[in-house]
Amino acid sequence: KQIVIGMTVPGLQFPFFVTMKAEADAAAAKLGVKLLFIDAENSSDKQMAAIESFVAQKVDGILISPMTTDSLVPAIEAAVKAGIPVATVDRKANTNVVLIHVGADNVEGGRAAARYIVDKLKNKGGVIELEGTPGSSAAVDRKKGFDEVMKKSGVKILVSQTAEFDRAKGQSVMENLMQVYPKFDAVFGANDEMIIGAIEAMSGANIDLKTKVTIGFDATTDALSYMAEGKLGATIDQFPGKQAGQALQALFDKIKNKKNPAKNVTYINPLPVTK
Amino acid sequence: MKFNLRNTLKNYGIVIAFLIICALLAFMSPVFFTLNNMILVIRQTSIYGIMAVGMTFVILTGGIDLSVGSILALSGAICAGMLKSGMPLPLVLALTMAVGLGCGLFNGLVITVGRITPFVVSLGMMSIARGITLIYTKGYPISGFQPEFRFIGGGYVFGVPVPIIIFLGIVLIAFVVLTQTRLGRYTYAIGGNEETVKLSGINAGFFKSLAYVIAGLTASISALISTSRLNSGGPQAGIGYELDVIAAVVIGGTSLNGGRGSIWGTFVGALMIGVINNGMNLLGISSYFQLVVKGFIIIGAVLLDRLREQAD
Amino acid sequence: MKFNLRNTLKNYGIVIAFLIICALLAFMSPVFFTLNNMILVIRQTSIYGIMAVGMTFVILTGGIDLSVGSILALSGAICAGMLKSGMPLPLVLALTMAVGLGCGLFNGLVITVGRITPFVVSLGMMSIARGITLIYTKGYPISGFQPEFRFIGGGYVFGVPVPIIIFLGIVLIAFVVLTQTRLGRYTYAIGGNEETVKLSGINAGFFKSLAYVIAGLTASISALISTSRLNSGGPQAGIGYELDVIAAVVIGGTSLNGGRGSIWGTFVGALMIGVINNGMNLLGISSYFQLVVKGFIIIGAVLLDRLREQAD
Amino acid sequence: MQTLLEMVGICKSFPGVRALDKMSFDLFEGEVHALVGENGAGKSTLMKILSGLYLADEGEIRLRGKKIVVTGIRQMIDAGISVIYQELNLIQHLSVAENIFLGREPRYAGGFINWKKMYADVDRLLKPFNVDIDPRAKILSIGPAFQQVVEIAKALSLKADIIVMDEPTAPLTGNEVERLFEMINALKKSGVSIIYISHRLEELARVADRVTIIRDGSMIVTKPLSELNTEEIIRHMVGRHLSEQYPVAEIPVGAEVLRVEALTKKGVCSDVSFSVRKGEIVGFTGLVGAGRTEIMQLIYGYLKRDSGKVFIDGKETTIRNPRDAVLKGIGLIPEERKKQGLVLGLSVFDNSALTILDKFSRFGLLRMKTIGDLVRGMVAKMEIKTPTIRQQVRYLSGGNQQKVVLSKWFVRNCKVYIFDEPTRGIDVGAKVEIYKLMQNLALQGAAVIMVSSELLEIMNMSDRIEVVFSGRIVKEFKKGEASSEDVMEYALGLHSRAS
Ligand SMILES: Nc1ncnc2c1ncn2[C@@H]1O[C@H](COP(=O)(O)OP(=O)(O)OP(=O)(O)O)[C@@H](O)[C@H]1O
Ligand SMILES: Nc1ncnc2c1ncn2[C@@H]1O[C@H](COP(=O)(O)OP(=O)(O)OP(=O)(O)O)[C@@H](O)[C@H]1O
Ligand SMILES: [Mg+2]
Ligand SMILES: [Mg+2]
Repeated sequence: KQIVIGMTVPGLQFPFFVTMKAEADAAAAKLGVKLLFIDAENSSDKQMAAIESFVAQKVDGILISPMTTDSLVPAIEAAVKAGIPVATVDRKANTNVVLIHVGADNVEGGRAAARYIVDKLKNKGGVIELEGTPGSSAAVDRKKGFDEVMKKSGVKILVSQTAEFDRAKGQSVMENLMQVYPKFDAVFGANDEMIIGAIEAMSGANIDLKTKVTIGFDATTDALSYMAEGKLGATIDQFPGKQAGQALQALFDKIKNKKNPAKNVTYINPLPVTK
Repeated sequence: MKFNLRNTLKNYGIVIAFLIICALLAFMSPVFFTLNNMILVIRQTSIYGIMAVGMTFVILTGGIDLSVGSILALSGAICAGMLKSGMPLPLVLALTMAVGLGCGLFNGLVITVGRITPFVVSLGMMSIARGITLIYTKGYPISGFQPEFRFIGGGYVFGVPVPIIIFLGIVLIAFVVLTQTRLGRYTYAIGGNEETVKLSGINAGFFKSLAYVIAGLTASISALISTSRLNSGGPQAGIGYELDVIAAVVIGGTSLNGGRGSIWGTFVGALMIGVINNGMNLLGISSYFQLVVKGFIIIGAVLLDRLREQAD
Repeated sequence: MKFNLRNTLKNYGIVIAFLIICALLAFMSPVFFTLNNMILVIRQTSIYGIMAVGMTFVILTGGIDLSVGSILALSGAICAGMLKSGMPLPLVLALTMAVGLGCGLFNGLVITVGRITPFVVSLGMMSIARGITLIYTKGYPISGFQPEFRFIGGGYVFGVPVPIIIFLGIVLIAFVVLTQTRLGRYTYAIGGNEETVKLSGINAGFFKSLAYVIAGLTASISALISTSRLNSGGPQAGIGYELDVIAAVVIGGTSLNGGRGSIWGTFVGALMIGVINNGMNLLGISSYFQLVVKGFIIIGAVLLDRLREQAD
Repeated sequence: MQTLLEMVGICKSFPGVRALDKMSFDLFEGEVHALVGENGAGKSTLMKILSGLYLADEGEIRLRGKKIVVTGIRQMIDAGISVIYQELNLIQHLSVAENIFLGREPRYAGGFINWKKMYADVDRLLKPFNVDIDPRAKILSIGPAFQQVVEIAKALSLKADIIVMDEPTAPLTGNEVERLFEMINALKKSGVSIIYISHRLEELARVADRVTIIRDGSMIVTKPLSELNTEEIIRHMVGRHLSEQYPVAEIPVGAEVLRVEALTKKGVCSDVSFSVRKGEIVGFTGLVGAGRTEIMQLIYGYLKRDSGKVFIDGKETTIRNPRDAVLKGIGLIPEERKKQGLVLGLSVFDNSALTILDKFSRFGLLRMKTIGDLVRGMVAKMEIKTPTIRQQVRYLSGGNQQKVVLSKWFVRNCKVYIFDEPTRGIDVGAKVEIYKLMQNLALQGAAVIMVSSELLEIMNMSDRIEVVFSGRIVKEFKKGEASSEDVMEYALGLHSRAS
């Protein structure tokens, strides 16, 4: 009998999760596992419903990247109670019943991005920060890590504004901010979409991109090609595909071979990728 | 006789569309028609459904409330905060509902006293309530509550999940209010012709405001269930819910121009959306395709409703 | 004389509110009132603004179109795909607009022939177009175009950015159409009383459908600008735009019940939203507070508009 | 007699219009006081000030000698004033009973509405009208005449001391009018005072004790009816002498333009056949609900017919919708002006021009000047009282709104004009103008159908009269062939079996 695994992520409107899903699909195909997928459309309630319907369908395992650390705990615990092993990726769920967590810490990623900028600017100058959607955990955590390192450094955050993880908004917000802070030295975008928007804004304003330090987050294909063209400095890679692949493998081993993973928490260290 | 048949189809056309969808799903997925799954669907629907009940009042008056999702987030967050601080449960429940009520009251008063179109006011409130939620929570979800609170979202009474009981109870109350009380009848009347209502010496503004208060209240009740179910209250809760909620009401046959509609329609409309989501998940339709299919089903269901109406 | 004054305030109340907001911002930020920033604001506004023009037609007929954001995404993605495949530019432009037009036509026909409420149809279309976009792009943005295409979003003519020229051109055309052509007059009349229009021997359905076609078309023009400006067409484009676009129209004084409003109102409404977003960036207000401030400004501006109206 | 109500020196201005100018009015206890005047004279405005809907700019209202400071509608309702507004003010999707008791629903102790009592009360209230209206029916499912009956019942149910009736009989036919008069007389006997507004001057003799004539917002004269004759009333109203109420014209009759054969729709009409020739005015009469309006809507393609044929100029034509009808040269002037005739939020100009925009565009742009001249000419001819043609129709007086509906079609050249209750709410002076315009159309070769419940109008203006009873044409009279009694007999269906 074919193994069926349910997978749900916060939202496919973020390329990060698109990549995660695509690579999970590939990994599943390799393992011969059938992957059922439900997009939570950025809602904890919907993600909970997704898990419930996986349980109703009696899937063999569940792979989830939870909306927030707490909101899916009841659903996950219920699934485990129903005898279905659960693996979490990217964001951790605040419970110890999961089979395995493979994640990359967003706070750590934020720190890494900040360190990259501090390093490049030789610990002085000013940075413009583009935050993600207010209140989303990725936005909050990345900002937390970033601000924490910045505060201790000689680099000043000139301004921090939200561009809601959106490329078009990243562009407009950057256009606006550049007027007030024409002497910025670096830009941090809490995801690649926003930093690409900001780069387009800078190109539009005829700013020499080589003079600015830029870093995004997520290592999307687009960001990598911007880096190849020399437009983008770096992006933080959290290896969504690798995360999902490892988690899937652990689920597979458990279901097929009744084997528990060696460690039940694995962190993939988020790293700035440069060209 | 003829009149009755027509009326039946008109009132229940959407029920027929709903049943057809259910039948198709039952045919395609063995899981769909199990008791377990049915209970799941209704429980999942309850959060939207309860808000849709409140929204029905608003839409019946000819208004709209875009802020329900944000009100849900705000009351959920404040509820979570209060629980965490160890406040006694009854007080928490009361204050949470007071938050929703207050937001609704603000909407209602600005709309009626300031005579601003509901779209703008509730759009403003949507932004304001979300902002306050974020400021209050500093962007982080709040969790860690006393276990008794979980009963609201996760408990059972005689084997029936509590959210379902609350949902059905609210539908029932709303039905009685809409058909048997002045508030209900004036709600219809205001949507039909506000001028006439005023000419009859009725304080139309008061009853109109009440609709928004009810919408705010139901949003905070949904917030209680959601917070309890998720065991946390987060700043991201309820984003985009307004559209689903309004959709449930409109699919249920309530006219956006006001004055026409029913709570049963809303009930079926909400269930329809729940069933569609559940069904597509069960069938494992890929999520991109789901969007396409869902769009066609929504249009198709309402079209079916309309065709039956015209058939007569 | 008195009549004129009142009318002026009624028509331009929102302009006054707009000017007050501008004056406050100019006072608070030295950058705000620079030519450069003004051009920026208008350019940023153009994408919403153009869609708001199309939406004005729809709302004037008493309808609503929730699908414009998704239509933008779909036409943008298809545009990007065609560009990438090396199709000649004129053909790409024509086909992109054809996509928007086609989606609008679908909306219009289902609404008029199927007699389904616009909310449901365009909600369905919103989902369908988004789904098709995701399927087409597989979820990833498409980029890498010939440099000439960048002219639409990034070029200048006599120092004026092309998007602004397109935006102003469309506003002007819409103004002429709404005031000087049958289509325009019928658009108002249909929103005022569709039955009367039908009984006057006018093919109301046809003209009503046209409004949705126009909305679809403007969405695809915005898509061209957006795709060109960002140098990529993505599946995530335009999410949630419908709300901003509808807000621009409604803040501009067009009634959601149809039959009343003006393109100038929409123009000012769109600029208002643009200015608010720009101003808050310039002032560097923290993103949580922005939401609260924005909500109050929107309500406040429209309230001011209303108060001036009543002052007379 | 005791003076119950006095309104003294009332002034009210709207933007561009001085609707009332030092208007005075008084009302005795237990009298019926008629208020007459041209369209736009200010009658309805005065009544809206009395009801608390509008606040007067100047002047005072005294009730039983005590000055009252008006704060709003509720206060005036509580003071015992009940108004039947000229515009129907019913809520379409609520039931008859709910409309009647809106704001005063009988309730159980628990606050729930006592439907049983409500329906019973409605039955009791409607009984004197001798009409078959289901208290549970939604308003939109009953015709305009019945809606008016509901309005009247609503006003009566208030048990007010003063009842204002602003053109209560406009949508009614003979039967209901009689009932209404009986009721008015009964009310009068029980001490209720009534203000009665009507453009049907012949009705005054039946009910009124005194008459006040208002012109351009000012009181012209108040006298007992016995001291005035119709001619004088008209002279005071219009400010000039009116020679003839029904103009006569010699119009040559030409070839047949419209022929209808065996038109049938289940439950509405059956086997309706008739024809209209060039230059002819054919009148259709009958009782409320006889089906005249529906017959016309069937011809016009607004309703779907089951069977039957329509010929234009001798050729059979298919008309599937009003657009087809208009293209084939038929124009229908509907009976319900607010619902079907006007776009209330648009201007006089836009409304009047609605039917002709397709004829006046060049390179896609409308020839605004030509259209404007045409409309302005029609506004002048029909004496539509409006500050400018840019005024929203919503703000015109009832009669002037009706004139706009008519002008909309007068400006378009049609082969066949169908007028459904064209002169409803129009003053005597303007009626004459409208009759002349109709005759003018006929003279220019149009075929005219006039549906009307006003028997005198039908008798005097039509070349032929078709009497409709219960969805059938039961009798055709040539001009001068029959007396009004004859026509009434057929309309009541007394001969329907025989024919
Ligand atoms: N709300 C309003 N705004 C602007 N003008 C108004 C308004 N109401 C009435 N008027 C104007 O006041 C004048 C008097 O109108 P009113 O309705 O009192 O006339 P009326 O005597 O009742 O006429 P009719 O016999 O046609 O009903 C008219 O010229 C009308 O256009
Ligand atoms: N007993 C009834 N109950 C409810 N509705 C009725 C009843 N009788 C007639 N009607 C409705 O009343 C309306 C009057 O019919 P119609 O307008 O065709 O008649 P008419 O001869 O033109 O009379 P009028 O125009 O004077 O009302 C129709 O819509 C009809 O369906
Ligand atoms: Mg009047
Ligand atoms: Mg009729």
